[in-house]
Amino acid sequence: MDLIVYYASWALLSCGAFLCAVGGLGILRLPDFYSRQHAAGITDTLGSAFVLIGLMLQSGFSLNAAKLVMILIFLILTSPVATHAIAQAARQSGLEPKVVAEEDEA
Amino acid sequence: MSAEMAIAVAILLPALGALLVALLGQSPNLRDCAMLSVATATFIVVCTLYPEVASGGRPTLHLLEVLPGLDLAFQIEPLGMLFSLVASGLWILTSLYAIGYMRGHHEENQTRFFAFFAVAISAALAAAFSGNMLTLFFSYEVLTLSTYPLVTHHRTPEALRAGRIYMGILLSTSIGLLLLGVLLTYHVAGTLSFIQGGILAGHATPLMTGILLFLYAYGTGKAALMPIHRWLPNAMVAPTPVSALLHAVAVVKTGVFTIVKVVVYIFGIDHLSSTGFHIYLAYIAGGTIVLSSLVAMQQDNLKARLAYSTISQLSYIVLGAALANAHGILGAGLHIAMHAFGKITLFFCAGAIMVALHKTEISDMRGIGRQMPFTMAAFIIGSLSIIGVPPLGGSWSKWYLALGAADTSHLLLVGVLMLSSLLNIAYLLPIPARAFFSKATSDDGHHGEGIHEAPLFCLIPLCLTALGCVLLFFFTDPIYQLLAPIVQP
Amino acid sequence: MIHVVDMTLLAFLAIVAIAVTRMTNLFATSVLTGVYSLLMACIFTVLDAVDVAFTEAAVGAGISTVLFLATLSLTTQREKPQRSPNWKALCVALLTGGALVYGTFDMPHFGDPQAPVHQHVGPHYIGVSPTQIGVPNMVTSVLASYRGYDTLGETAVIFTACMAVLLLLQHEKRRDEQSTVEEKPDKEAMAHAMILRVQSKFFIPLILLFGLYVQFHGDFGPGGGFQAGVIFAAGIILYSLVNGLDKARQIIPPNVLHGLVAFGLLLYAGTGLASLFMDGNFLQYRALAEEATHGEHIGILLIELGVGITVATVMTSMFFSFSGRRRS
Amino acid sequence: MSSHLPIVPIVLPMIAAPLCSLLRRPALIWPLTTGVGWLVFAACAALLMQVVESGPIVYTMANWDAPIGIEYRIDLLNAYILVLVSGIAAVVLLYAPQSAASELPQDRHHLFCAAFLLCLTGLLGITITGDAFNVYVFLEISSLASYALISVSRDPRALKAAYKYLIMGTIGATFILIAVGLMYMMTGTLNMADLAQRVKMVEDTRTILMAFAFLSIGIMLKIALFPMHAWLPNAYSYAPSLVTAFIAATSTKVSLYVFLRFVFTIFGAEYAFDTLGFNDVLLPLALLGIVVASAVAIYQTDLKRLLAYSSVAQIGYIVLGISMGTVTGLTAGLAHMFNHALMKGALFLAVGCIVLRLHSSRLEDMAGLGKRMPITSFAFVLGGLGLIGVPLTAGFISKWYLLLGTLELGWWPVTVLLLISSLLAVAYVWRFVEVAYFQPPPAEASSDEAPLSMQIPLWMLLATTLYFGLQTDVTAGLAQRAALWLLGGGQ
Repeated sequence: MDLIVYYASWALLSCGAFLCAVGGLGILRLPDFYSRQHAAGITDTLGSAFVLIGLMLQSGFSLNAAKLVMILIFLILTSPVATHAIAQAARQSGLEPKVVAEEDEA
Repeated sequence: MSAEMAIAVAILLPALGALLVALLGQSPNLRDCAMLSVATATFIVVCTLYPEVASGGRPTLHLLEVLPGLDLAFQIEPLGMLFSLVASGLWILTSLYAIGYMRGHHEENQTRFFAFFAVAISAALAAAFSGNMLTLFFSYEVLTLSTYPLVTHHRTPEALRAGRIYMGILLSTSIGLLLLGVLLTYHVAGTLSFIQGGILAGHATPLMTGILLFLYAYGTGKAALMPIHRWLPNAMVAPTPVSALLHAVAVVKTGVFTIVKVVVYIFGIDHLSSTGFHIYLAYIAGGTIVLSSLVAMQQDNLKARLAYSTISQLSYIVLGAALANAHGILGAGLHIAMHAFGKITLFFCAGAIMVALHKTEISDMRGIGRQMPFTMAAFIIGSLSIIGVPPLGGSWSKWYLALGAADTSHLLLVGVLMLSSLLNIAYLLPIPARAFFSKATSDDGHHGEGIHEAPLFCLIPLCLTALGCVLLFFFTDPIYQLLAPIVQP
Repeated sequence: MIHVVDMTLLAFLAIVAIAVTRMTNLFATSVLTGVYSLLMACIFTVLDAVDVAFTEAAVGAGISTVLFLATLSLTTQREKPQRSPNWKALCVALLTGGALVYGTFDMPHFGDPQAPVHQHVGPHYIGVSPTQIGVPNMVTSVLASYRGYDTLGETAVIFTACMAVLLLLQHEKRRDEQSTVEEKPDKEAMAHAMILRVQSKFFIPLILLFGLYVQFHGDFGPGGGFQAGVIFAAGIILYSLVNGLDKARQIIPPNVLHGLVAFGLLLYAGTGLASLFMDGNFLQYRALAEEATHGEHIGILLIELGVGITVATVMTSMFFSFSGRRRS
Repeated sequence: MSSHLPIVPIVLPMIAAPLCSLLRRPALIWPLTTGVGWLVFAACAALLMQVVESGPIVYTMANWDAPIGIEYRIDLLNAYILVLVSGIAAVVLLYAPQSAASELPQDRHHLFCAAFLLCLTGLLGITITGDAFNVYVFLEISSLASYALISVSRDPRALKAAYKYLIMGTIGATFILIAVGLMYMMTGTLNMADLAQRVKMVEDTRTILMAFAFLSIGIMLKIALFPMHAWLPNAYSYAPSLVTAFIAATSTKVSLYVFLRFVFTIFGAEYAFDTLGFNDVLLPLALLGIVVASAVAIYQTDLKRLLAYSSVAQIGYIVLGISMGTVTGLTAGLAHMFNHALMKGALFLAVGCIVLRLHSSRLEDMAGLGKRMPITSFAFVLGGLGLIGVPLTAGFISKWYLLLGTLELGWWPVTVLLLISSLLAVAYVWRFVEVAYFQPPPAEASSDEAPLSMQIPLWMLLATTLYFGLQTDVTAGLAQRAALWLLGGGQ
């Protein structure tokens, strides 16, 4: 059982790490602000969630796990809002999404 | 009144007088009365000190400790006594004269003038009474600062330029050289008190003594040794009573007094003469005497000529001090008094001519002897005293100076003294000669013939000082007796 | 293993620092300084200085960044281009850095138990403070009691900073208030941002509650007046960001705010004086009650409260001053 | 209660500052501030007397003994500085209401008072404490408050000046903090007396060397020693007059005190001067500062700026005295700290009076000032004479010791240089005299003296400079005792 939990946690951690890396790469590579936000969203939600769950599995049933749960809840509540706020601020200050590429394809 | 009190009162009275003058500025008559009475009172107070000093006493007053081990202290010794008597005595006459002159000449800002005048006297008396070099230095600086408004009294660009030179030279020499000398003395000797026989003997090497001698001689800008004499002719733009104050009573006399006092009480004549450096100073003084006499001959402005004459006469005193022997010091001390009376007479006369006839250039003074006979007679007496013709006071001091010079076996110095007497004749006597024996030039005939003297307030003082020149010849002995102790080993 | 974390954090720190200097966009720079503070907070946590990490995270990464951004909205976002690199500054920085490195050569090794720091007063604090002060958190006992006077000074520093900001900014704000007769719709307030409002409604009470917890739990765990004050201020600032400055000002009127600014410092100094009247020395809380540790408790509670109030209100009023200017 | 006297100078203004910010009404806060200023001065004077009579006073905060807690340790040196700082503050506060009314916006007086009191708290706190870190804390209070005080001026350039000061001051303070940190690292203590003992054991380490380096550079920035003076002229020129007067007279002096305290009592003169040869660094800087700043002062067109450069030069004098490392030299430095504070305070107050009437401190606007404001002009000239070091002013006393010190060491060129610099001082003071007395006043100008409430404090300071020019027991006498004590290791 322990072994399973151990491997599961590592799997989750690796997944999380991979998603974070992808998110980082996306922020670097994607063409404009809004699409980058999209990449950042991956890091924020799934990436960090995987990492946190992995850590929870590592720590077992303890106070630390409770704290991690709290953090997860906190993240789930805040990061979409933050992303929303940022996007809205960008929209308000007049930044238009880059849509030229689509038109080219069409 | 105890001697201590008398010292304090003598110094404070003129200062209070200044305050009184400033307060009474609204009513000129009251103000002038106050000033005259303060002057007289000061003189009387100074006189009360005389018997004690003459009988060998040294009244002392310690005020407060300015620096640890250095007091603001006053001690009256013969030289200071003589100087203070001259200064306070002549102050009365100068005040009288100044009242006449300033009113006759319709000068502005008379109150300020009289107030600073009184402060300057206070500083001069403090210098005369000073018991150590620090006190002397303080008084010296106060005197510089308080006479500055007097020099620039007219506020004309010319006066301001003169004031700048006056302040520039006097302040920079005193801060740059005199202060250094004082400090070095303190550093070497550990004290600054004036002590009979000097304080440097046994402490300073001959070289150090030599350096100090020149720091003092040139630090005392008021002694107007060449080449730092330039402030003096420039200061001639001031009203004539100021010139009288500068050149006869307070300022320049404080300068040479400082040098004599330093030589006697800081260096000690024996110590100084043992180093051999004094002779260099003597030659510098001799050179100043001859050179400035030569320059004086070139001057057409009467006051300028008198100024250069003053430079030359001051160097007599420096020379006497630099001889560093008994006769030289005595001659120097006597000359302080003699020259004071002689030169103040001449300046009074110059001022009187200015007030009465509005003439400043010598070339314009043909025939004025007939208009101003008393003035020009006094002028002759003053000139003769300065030249050193008996029976006038100046002859005694020159006699002792010559004796002193002879004692040093540097006969060239005796020659310098003789030559300068000739030069004195050449630049002083032509003036009265022209006044009495030349015809008046036609263009200023509007004054007409007949007597046209300056106001009585001007005339009386100058007659009195002329009389003083004569009297000093006959009553030299008390002064000699007074001064004698300072050169006793 | 811990070294890997250290190294990574320090490397990030260096990268961020260099990025901050290279960046010409001031907006990005401000955000990066926030990142820098966050990294610092992490390092502090690794070093077990949780109290400091707390403060650093809240002040450096939180409020400072907000203040920076508020300032930026008053100025331009771009740095003035510099024609030539500033060699003088580089030299000074290199020299300073070099000197610091040189100074570390003779320093005791990191964590060396024989280091003087761990030999002199440190052991005393560790050994005696639980019984002497009666507070489990040694940081609090050093900060509030042994070196309570320093903390008083620091509170005064914060107060001074507030006075300075008000001196500089208040005048303009007032003029602005007089000129706006009627309430303008607040554009910046994101008033129409429903999601934000709902979220903040949910979070602000939590933040404030957490602030109170940190405030009063300082004796036992990491926390205390400084941290609590910053957290509290963060809550208020969040509120005014979401709901607009005017609403925030209605809830905390400037007069009350300024009164509280002064009150915090007065409470601290007053506690010190109170112990003076109870026959102790200045700040000697032991004199406040019969029993020494009880007195210490009361004293620490009071002064932490003073610190908390000062910090919270100073931060808030600074933010109000900056944002107040932005509107003019 | 009298045993708690040591905390009065710190706690009183620290409590009064928030009260000021609460009270808001100028009619209330100025009397409060001024009253506090004088009370603090009285307390400091009482402390000085106590120290003179019965030796150093130790006051432990919260009754924790020294290395564990924080203590005040008041000895001759800091009691002397305490009296100086609080005295200047008290006098400046008498002057302040009128000056502030004309130079500051009405609605910020309460904040200004609070900042002023905090600045005072900081300066006194630095001076009185016996704890190295505590010095930094209070340094922050005073620095922050002084940045604010400078920037509050109506002159928009004041903001930039304050910003420059803030940058330099912060670097200086940070360096000091680094030094304190390094010292703590090596000794495990922050208490000065304790540090002094424990530093000796590790003084040959590179860490302590760097601590010394950071400390001295940090403090040099704070005292504006040439060539680290760049912040000073602007800060002094554009600040409100009363702030300039207060800061010029006290802030650099307190930093100098910190310098003395760290160099002499913590590191010890032996380490600083003999081992490191620190005086070889100080001496040229001091001399350069004296000559260059005096020369630059001559060419200023703004009176405040002129005085600011003169301050840089005068700081050079003080540092020169310190760098001699002899009793006479230190006495000179300490006495000059005191005397210069009084003189510069008086001079800047005089400038404040002028600015009140002319709304300008430019020299060209002061033509004929001797006629228009005779009393103020005269006061300025008197203060200027003090700067030159004319006898009978306090400036002479310190210069005397300084020159004597150079002679004792046989530093002939330095002696001559000092005398030359005195002449430079004549030149820059003369600039004012020239304009004020020798240029005709503009036609429309009327004679308009500053109000009595500003004249009185000005003349109080001037009278003290004149008094201390004659009565030197307090300045030179105490300075000498303090110097002896410092050179003896300060124990």
